[in-house]
Amino acid sequence: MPSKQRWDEVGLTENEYRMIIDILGREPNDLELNLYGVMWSEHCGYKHSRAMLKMFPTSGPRILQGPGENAGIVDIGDGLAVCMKVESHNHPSALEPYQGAATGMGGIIRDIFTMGSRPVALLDSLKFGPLDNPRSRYLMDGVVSGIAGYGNCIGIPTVAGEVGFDPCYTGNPLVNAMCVGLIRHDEIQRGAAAGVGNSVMIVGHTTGRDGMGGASFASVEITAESEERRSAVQVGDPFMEKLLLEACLELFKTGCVVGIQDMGAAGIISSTCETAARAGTGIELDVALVPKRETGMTPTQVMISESQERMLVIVEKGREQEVYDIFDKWGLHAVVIGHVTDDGMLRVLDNGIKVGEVPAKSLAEAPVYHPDYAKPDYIDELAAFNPLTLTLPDDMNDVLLKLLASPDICSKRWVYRQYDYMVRTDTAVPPGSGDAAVVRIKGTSKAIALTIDSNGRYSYLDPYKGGMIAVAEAARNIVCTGALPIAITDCLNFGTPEKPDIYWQFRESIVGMAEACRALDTPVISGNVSFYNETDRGAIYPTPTVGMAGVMEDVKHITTQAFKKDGDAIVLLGE
Amino acid sequence: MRFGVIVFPGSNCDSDCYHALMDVMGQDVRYVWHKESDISDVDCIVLPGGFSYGDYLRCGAIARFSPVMQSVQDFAERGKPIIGICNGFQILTEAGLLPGALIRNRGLKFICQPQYIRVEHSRSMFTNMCQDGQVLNVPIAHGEGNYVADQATLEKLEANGQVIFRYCDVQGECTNEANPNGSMHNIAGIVNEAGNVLGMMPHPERVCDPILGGTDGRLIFGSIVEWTKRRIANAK
Amino acid sequence: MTAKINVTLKKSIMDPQGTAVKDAALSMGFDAVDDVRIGKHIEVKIKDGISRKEAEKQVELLCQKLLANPVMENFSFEITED
Amino acid sequence: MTAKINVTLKKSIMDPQGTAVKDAALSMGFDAVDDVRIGKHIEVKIKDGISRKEAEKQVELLCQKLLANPVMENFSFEITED
Ligand SMILES: Nc1ncnc2c1ncn2[C@@H]1O[C@H](COP(=O)(O)OP(=O)(O)O)[C@@H](O)[C@H]1O
Repeated sequence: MPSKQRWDEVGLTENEYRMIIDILGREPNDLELNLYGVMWSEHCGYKHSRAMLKMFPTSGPRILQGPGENAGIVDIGDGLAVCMKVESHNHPSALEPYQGAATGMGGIIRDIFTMGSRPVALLDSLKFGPLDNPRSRYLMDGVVSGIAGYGNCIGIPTVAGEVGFDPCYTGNPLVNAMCVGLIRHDEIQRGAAAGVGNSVMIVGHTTGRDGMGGASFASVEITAESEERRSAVQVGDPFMEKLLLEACLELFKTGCVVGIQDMGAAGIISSTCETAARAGTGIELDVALVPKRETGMTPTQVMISESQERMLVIVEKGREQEVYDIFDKWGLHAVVIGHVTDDGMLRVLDNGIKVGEVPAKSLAEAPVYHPDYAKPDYIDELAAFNPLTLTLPDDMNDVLLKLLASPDICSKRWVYRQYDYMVRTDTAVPPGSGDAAVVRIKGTSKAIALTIDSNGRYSYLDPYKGGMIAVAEAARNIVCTGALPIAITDCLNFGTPEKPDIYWQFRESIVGMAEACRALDTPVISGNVSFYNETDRGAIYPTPTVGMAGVMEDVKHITTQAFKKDGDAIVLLGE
Repeated sequence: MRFGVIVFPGSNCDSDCYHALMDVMGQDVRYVWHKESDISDVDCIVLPGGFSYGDYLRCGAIARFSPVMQSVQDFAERGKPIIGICNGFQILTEAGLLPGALIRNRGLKFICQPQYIRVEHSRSMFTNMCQDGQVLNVPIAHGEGNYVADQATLEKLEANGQVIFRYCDVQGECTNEANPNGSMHNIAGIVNEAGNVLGMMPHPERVCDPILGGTDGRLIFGSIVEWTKRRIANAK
Repeated sequence: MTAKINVTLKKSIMDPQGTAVKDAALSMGFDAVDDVRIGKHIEVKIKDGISRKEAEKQVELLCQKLLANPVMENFSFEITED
Repeated sequence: MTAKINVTLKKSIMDPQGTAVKDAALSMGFDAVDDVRIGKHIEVKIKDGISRKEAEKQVELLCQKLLANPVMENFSFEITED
């Protein structure tokens, strides 16, 4: 066996390395090993969560696309559907809050228009440490500006969100972004590389060394120069993405697109192997054909670069000119880098010379783990606490004022005023006016209601009930606007899954959320898992975030929060 | 009459203007791609809001070199109405069609909110349906709407009645507190000397459809329609 | 060759960003700071084969037309071999 | 004294602003332009009575802590009498 470092350097285990040898029938070369390192990372491979995510209800009469694609799609009648997904950008935002949050928005927006859908709304769920800490203030200021900078520029309104504070998020803020799109049933695009011989194209931005962080970078040849050039920070370019969005939506109308996938984490490698795996095909591509913005990039660097604002498009053979024409109109690159094959292999060439070849499916299907779990001790300790032992404060007025002044409860106008929540002129219920935002659909009487909710503290005390509460709160918010809840998307923010305590929180949360989703008939149509949210002070509270959509048949049913008239009765509903 | 809404790369209120004019106001509208040069078929040009060319370097700095801007210049010289909204206002100042410049909001943050503005006079082709001093509610959404100009320019603007809209409170008082971005003289919108080119930071297209909470924007677009009708009638 | 261009706000134009940075610096204890003004530093790489004279001419014009807004900004530049 | 500080993006960091300006310059016919990168030029006026050494120390620290983000930017400065 080779020296231990080989698998370590790309973040894999010895056992995983053996699995690769079994798959290939030989030792992987450096490029191939890097591809596995990236694709079998937790971030891309969902190694520790895939088994548990099966617990979620994901189908129903309204569900047109469940988890597994770039985003989920739910029917809202009359041939229309809502496309949505939520994604985390916690770690990049901890490093560089403005760009971290901005590129998070960019990624989630691409997921939505990749499906053929026009993005119509953004939502954000943010958690920071207490604001008396200057670093927390810096992070919050940067994150909010970054979301504003990207969303406002691209022209998608940020219509709702939440902000919460707790010491557990100090140093590890949560930045969860949700994007919602509208689509007609007959316009849905999928990420599959079908049709042997069809062209594989890369469109949008050039490819650079940016964003090559994490496990895989370690094995890329590091020199003094690459050290200076290397950077885990990606810079968002909302202007480029706006052009890419318009060009892609125009391209879909031509009918020449067979499949499309956005390049998020792990860029070319993930988009090629996933599209091939979905279609049961292979892809052969030449890294020399990829437009680059830096010289001297190695094939491995080209394959795993996370440069933003790029897309992989599979185009019907012979219709490439239609792509060139549309992308040229918008001033964007479009280049053929390879073609679809029938042998199931992902073959990487460099100027025609083969530099790597692995089964596409084996990259896309990382090993599945069932980590150990155990109920943490703190749960029973906290549950044993008797709130009746607390003495009541004397001055309740004082308590009320304190509550109203707390950052968790006070008005969030400082945040949402920085977001253009009105652009597109569909925001019928803006932030600050309702429990959920309401976005009308022009040309119809319909509207959709949108909300995003989480409560880490409840989940910490009881992850099972906390998961249920997150779904139930979202549903109440939707109902209060006059809409019917129809589906959720979720972002599961947790600590390190290899720790039994954390995995127990994760399991319990999912079971609770799944039960609530069944009870409320709101299946899970997409989502994201963010593990390793820990600092040297420990893990964050388990924080499942729920994004929910509801449908309203007639905008005249819109209900807002404010009291309307003198003399109106006030009724308390529920137990 | 027909409106032409220019689409620059990065415009994002183009479809909002189109919708407000076409579906709410019942006007004829077409999009004008930034590379077009023949705009002789339209009676009023709208430069919509957004982030043309990402607003990189300075807001509107790159868009002003778009091919269509030469035709817009000619259009202005012929006295036809041009309305630049938000980014459109920034482009018009960069192009020299309006004096002054728009810099970062004094609070440094992007601001999106409902906003009261006072109509300074109703003699303009953009305000003939309003009353002198009328308070309108027209929302703003910008990061760089802080109007600056040198003293001589400001004096000229004031003396000629070129200031059309000012930020104000609900009573119409143009106080410092009612000024969202630090604009000199609370300026929210100005016209050129000839009076046919308007630049304004607030977004009238966002308050045409009542479901969005107001209809004051109709007064501004309606004024242009009214003025154009009269001009066509006079020509006959 | 590279043209190193500085674009600065005219004195008469207020600089809200500079003021904010000054206030932050003072509150962090940087007591040497009297005032802060923020402008742009633009580096334009010149194509090989262009003469210095031609480069100077183009950069001057580029600054006038695009890189600085004469209503509110001044510019200066130097061209360095690199 | 005045500290003239340039904050530039590290080489590997993409500069969408610079790219947009480069494209605009080329389409306007400035054929000498090969590449454009945009950073910040910050002028910090130093209070009277502060020694050059103290000024240097504070400006260096100010750059590190406030003016440049070390994960994506570099800085350089010079202090001039004015
Ligand atoms: N990060 C954010 N982004 C956008 N809107 C936000 C954000 N945080 C809060 N809001 C908006 O502010 C209003 C109040 O939020 P919140 O205090 O969470 O209300 P509630 O407790 O009633 O759910 C809501 O309309 C919400 O959408």
